[in-house]
Amino acid sequence: MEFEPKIVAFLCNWCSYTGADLAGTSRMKYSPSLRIIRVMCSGRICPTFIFKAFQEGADGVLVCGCHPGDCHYNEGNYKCLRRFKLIEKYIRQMGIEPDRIRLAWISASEGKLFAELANEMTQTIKNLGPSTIKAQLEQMV
Amino acid sequence: MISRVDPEFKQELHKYGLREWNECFHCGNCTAICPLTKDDNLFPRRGIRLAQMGLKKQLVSSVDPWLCYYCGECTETCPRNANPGELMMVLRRYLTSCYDWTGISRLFYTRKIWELAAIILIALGVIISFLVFLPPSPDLFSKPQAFINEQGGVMINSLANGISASRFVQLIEYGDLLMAILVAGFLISNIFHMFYRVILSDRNLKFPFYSYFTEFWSLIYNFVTQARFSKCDNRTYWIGHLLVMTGYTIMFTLIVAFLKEFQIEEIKPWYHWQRLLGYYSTFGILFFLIYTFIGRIRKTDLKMQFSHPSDWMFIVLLFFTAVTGILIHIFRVSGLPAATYFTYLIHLAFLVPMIVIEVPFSKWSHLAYRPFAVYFDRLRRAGQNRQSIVELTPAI
Amino acid sequence: MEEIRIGVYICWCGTNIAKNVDVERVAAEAGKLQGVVVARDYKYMCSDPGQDLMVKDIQEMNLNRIVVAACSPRIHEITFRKALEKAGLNPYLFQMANIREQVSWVHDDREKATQKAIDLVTGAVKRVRWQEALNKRSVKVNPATLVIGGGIAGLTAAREIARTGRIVFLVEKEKSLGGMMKKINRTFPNLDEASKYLNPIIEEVSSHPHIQVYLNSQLVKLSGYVGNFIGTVNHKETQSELEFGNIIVATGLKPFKPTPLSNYAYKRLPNIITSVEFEEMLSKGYIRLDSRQEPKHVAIIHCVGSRNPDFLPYCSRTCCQTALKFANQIKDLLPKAHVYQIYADMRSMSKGCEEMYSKTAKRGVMFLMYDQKGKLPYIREAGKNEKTRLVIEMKELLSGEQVEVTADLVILMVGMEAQETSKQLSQVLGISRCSNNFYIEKHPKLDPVATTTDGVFIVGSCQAPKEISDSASQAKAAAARVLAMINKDWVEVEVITSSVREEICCGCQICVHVCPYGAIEFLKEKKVSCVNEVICKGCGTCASACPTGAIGSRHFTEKQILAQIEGVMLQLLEV
Amino acid sequence: MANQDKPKLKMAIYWGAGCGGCCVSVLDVHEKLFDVVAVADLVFWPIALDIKYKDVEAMADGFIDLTLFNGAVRNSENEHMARLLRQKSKILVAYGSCAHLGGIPGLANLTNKNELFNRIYLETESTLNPDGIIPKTHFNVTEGELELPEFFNDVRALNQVVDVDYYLPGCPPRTERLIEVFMAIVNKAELPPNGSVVGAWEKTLCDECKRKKTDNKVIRKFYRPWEIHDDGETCFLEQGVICMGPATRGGCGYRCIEGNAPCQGCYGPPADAPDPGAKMMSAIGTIIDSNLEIEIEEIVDAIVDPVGTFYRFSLPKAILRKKMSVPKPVN
Repeated sequence: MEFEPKIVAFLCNWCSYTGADLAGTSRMKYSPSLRIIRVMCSGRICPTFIFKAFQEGADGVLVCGCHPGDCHYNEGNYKCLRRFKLIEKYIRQMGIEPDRIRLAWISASEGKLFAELANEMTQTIKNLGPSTIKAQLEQMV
Repeated sequence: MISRVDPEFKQELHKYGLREWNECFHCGNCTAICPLTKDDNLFPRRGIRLAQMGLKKQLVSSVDPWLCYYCGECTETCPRNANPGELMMVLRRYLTSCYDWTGISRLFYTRKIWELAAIILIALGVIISFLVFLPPSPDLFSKPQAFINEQGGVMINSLANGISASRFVQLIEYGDLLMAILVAGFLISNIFHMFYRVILSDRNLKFPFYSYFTEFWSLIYNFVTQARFSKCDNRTYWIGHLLVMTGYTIMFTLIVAFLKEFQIEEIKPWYHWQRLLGYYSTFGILFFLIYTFIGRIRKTDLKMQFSHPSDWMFIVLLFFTAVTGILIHIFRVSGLPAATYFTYLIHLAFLVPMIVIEVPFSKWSHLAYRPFAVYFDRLRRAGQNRQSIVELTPAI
Repeated sequence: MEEIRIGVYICWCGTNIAKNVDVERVAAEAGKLQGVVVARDYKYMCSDPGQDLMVKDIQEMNLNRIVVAACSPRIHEITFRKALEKAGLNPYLFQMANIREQVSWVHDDREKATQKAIDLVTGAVKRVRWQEALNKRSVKVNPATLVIGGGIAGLTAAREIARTGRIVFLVEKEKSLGGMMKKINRTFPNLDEASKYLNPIIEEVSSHPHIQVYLNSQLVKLSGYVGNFIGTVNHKETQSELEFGNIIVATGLKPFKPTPLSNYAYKRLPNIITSVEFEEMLSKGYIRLDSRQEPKHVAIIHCVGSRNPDFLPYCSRTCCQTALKFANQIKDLLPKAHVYQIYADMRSMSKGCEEMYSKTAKRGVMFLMYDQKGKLPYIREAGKNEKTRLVIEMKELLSGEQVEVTADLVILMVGMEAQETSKQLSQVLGISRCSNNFYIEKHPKLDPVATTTDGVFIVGSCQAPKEISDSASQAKAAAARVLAMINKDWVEVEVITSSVREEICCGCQICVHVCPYGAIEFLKEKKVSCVNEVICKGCGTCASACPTGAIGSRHFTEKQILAQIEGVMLQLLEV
Repeated sequence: MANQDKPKLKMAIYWGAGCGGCCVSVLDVHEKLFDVVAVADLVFWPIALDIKYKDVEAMADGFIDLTLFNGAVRNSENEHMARLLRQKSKILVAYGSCAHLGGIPGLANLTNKNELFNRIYLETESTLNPDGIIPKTHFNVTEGELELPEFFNDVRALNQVVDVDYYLPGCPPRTERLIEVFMAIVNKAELPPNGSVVGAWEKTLCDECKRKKTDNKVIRKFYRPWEIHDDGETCFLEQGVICMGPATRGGCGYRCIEGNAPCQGCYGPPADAPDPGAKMMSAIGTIIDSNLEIEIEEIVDAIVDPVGTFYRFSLPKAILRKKMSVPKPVN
């Protein structure tokens, strides 16, 4: 059986989650790899969530927020972007492929884009192969 | 030279009977329902569009209106009551006048009084010439039995004063020939004009020369069978049309080419070929006339809802020609020489204008244009350049 | 601590979910999870019997946490929360797993979809354990209303509200009231004079004792929350501070400037004008060329800027009807003139407009369709000996012919775009904009005048281009919403807010600037930060920015989210 | 001072993988050591007393009342002693950053045993090791087989090996805190629940920090401490220097700040932090003053070593507690 990645996706309630809903109502088919977790704003997304997802075995982590300038809370998405850049750097230092995390802007109207993003990210992760982070962490000594 | 749209063209078409021209918003239902249109030649829609835009050049070079036999299904289907079938009819009238280089056709179509005047004039001319060259024998009333042959019928060729039977037929034949030459001259030149507009003037059109010959059979075939017409859903009309066409043609041929054999003194038994053909023609023409009269008056059939004066003119003339023809036959068989003579005179007074006016300049000419349109269409098809039509498809 | 007793309900949504997800298996798997007392599947959980089933279970089995796996929480979260309340349980002890929009509708592989549904349910079950009861809070509603924009939508809303005796502040950025409608000569489809409708409303609003009109003014700052807003309005050099309970945004739109579309030669060749300029001309009662002659050929080009991916990708919605109206007006004033409608798609919607289209066609107007995806019509100067001065070259799509259209006057039906100030105002108000810069409604179908910010309503063309009647309907709808809230006198405010644990807060003050609403204040005496929970909108950014963990984001706590992550990752797919 | 009749507290101090500073911090009680000795018997303290492991092994379980375990668990010896002392002690305290969070040795989790051995025994410029000898656990000499402790791949905090009763953070813990905790135990005060951090405040360092703080926490550029002219008064963060103070428990007496150095985080994160560095990383990321992706990247680039910055003392206790080795692609 082909490797089916598990990607934990954090979606802001207003744009991205609604965009994902739109992909649903529009019956757009995409890879079943995503496990969506709703937060009110991408500004709520804390590095801990991303690290935790990897610890629990996620093959990738997707973070989605409103497009720059369109944040429901004015600029939570910028705060997310700033953190994300730092997290990217940290992840790289920790020997994790930076392609395993991705930040994308999805508006409420971009159902199609969301479906495409899901497929694209899934393909990226498939190319990287399954994450060994969980196994490595469980291996003490 | 790029064509310009012409907003005034619609006024011109109005004269040819155009009623509705702008209701169409090009849904394409008409073309979809039409049993005759083909994938790469989409009528009636394209014709409607060209008419709406006033693209005369494209219209005149298109044979589409002739390919339509007006079954009326498009009109019935049209969601906007744009009456595409009738528009095709109007375009046929328009094209007829375009093909006619003399301008007479245009005059007749657009100004009814001229047509009427021409008919009356020709009728008078016929009556006068007949009375001058073939005056009635004074014995017609005093000694009617002198004109009766052994079968008891009127000797039709002996009714003129002092003119032998053979001379009578010959004079009539001269008249026939004169008429035939005149009519054929106009008609053939018009067809050539049509050929020029449809085929020759299209510089981009290229097809192998042999196509002229290989496609020629279609002209004959369509002329004889009206096969395309049979594809329309209402078969009765096709049969009626086929009857009148064959009847008319037979009669025409008999009169023009075989007058000597046809118009003889002797009355043949009813089963004689000559009489049978006559009966067939009469039946065909009458069937069509009755069908058409009823249709045009009751307006139940879509295609007969709107009658242009030229439509009436044709069937009225045909009607009187037919009725007088029948009367001649009855009077002859009944042995009434005077009635025969004068009915014959009236018959000619209807027949001649009908042929002279209708054949090259008006409604009748479709008998020639239609098969030629099919022929030209096949020639165009034989060419590769179908660009403008292919490009039309995305909009549908 | 009380024992956690979780009830899990898997909805079939008829066949919507059940078709692609083995709901029975999901329920069975959920039943095995820690703390789950009951796990059921049911045909329609949102139906009354579905809710009753849940209510009964809560009461009979002493459930204290509920998970429903069904559609998007954006659709039915409130429904189920109400059911929990009915059963006497705090509505926030509830979590939804979205197995329709995120699973059954987007995945075909039933096995994988079921697996994913199980994961999402597991996530929700793990999360709900940590969820806490939150208490609803309500605040008094200030009965005054702020209306932004003095066009037909704003005027109508202001008038509706003021007529009930409530105070309205009407802020208009221009020097007079009337907005776009004031520029319109006659309305479609009946060609009535727009001023006949508009002037009495302006009159009433201007003189109404309960309406304070601020011309040349703009809202520059807003604080507070639904029911209790405080806004700063700039007018010329002075500033006013206003207090109000609700806001109706009616800022409208502006016409697109066709200069970038060089093929239309706007401002380059004479007698090429926009639809707005033509309205002005009509208002003066004549149709004239620069030379003061009357045009014999008038071409109306549609979709100028609209439905053009490079400019306004959307349909501006009113131009087709306006163009048809123009054709009729031209025919009325100049019966002999030839009118050409050069359109891309005829979209004459709305009551009476299809009839107007038919009528216009009957009046001899020529309709020519151009190819919006290909080369757009191109306007050039005609040769010297031509009858007209302009020639439009175009490919006519319905005939497939390349044609030329002669014209003396060309009217460009310019698209309508969002106001330039829409971004600035959206930030002041805290509402979102769509990709075309128009404001986004709370729900496109079911809540079209509200926004996601409570107490802020959008009406008229600031939401998308609209005709007058639609703007008026929306204005009245929003007025009804506002009046209902004023009459109720109080309003429930967001309970999902942040809060500071003072015993942890170290007073570093990182959070103060992080808050987009200024809801966090540093208390100098206590040396801790404090969240004003009525201003807080619950984005949770501060909770993530707080380095000590003193700030918590209610209903989206770290524990809850981490538990959910753990849950969705609990069962690894077999490789 | 202490009552001689009372049975004395039996106390042990052990030094795992660490620098020894913690043991020194115990000695830093100076003359108060006498008070300690008055109430406690030191039954095991390798740095000061010659008591062998086997003596400890011989003790009854729970014989030791209080063990201060400093240093991380780096090798099998550390692990053995951690388990042994856990068994023999009533109260086991993870003493100092290394035992608490892994400490500075924990940064070795950015590498692994092989890489370390290669570097230390083979690659360093000063190494002369022509035979390429690296440590082995078993080695035969003429006298018999020698056994050395096994060097582990990962560094672990004490509680990743055995259950820990209390944590006393710091690098090293502030001596005053030690005495407070010690006296509390001696006086049989009510002890906090097991697993608590003791000898440190609930609140983080900013609470006691004397530097001037405002809400002006926006960062355009990050500086290393030597890159700025510190006025000695303004909050380090407001000067663009990353100071772990907001995310580090107080109790240390802000010694670094007093020495004009930003906090490095040795006292560890406050309660409820699932990851010791993530909170600060999140806070620092949030206050970067730019909305442009490229600009943000530039600003972030100035943080040369995020792991060393945010997890200097706590990497083994991070969620991602070690550097991942990425398997080489098969092709």
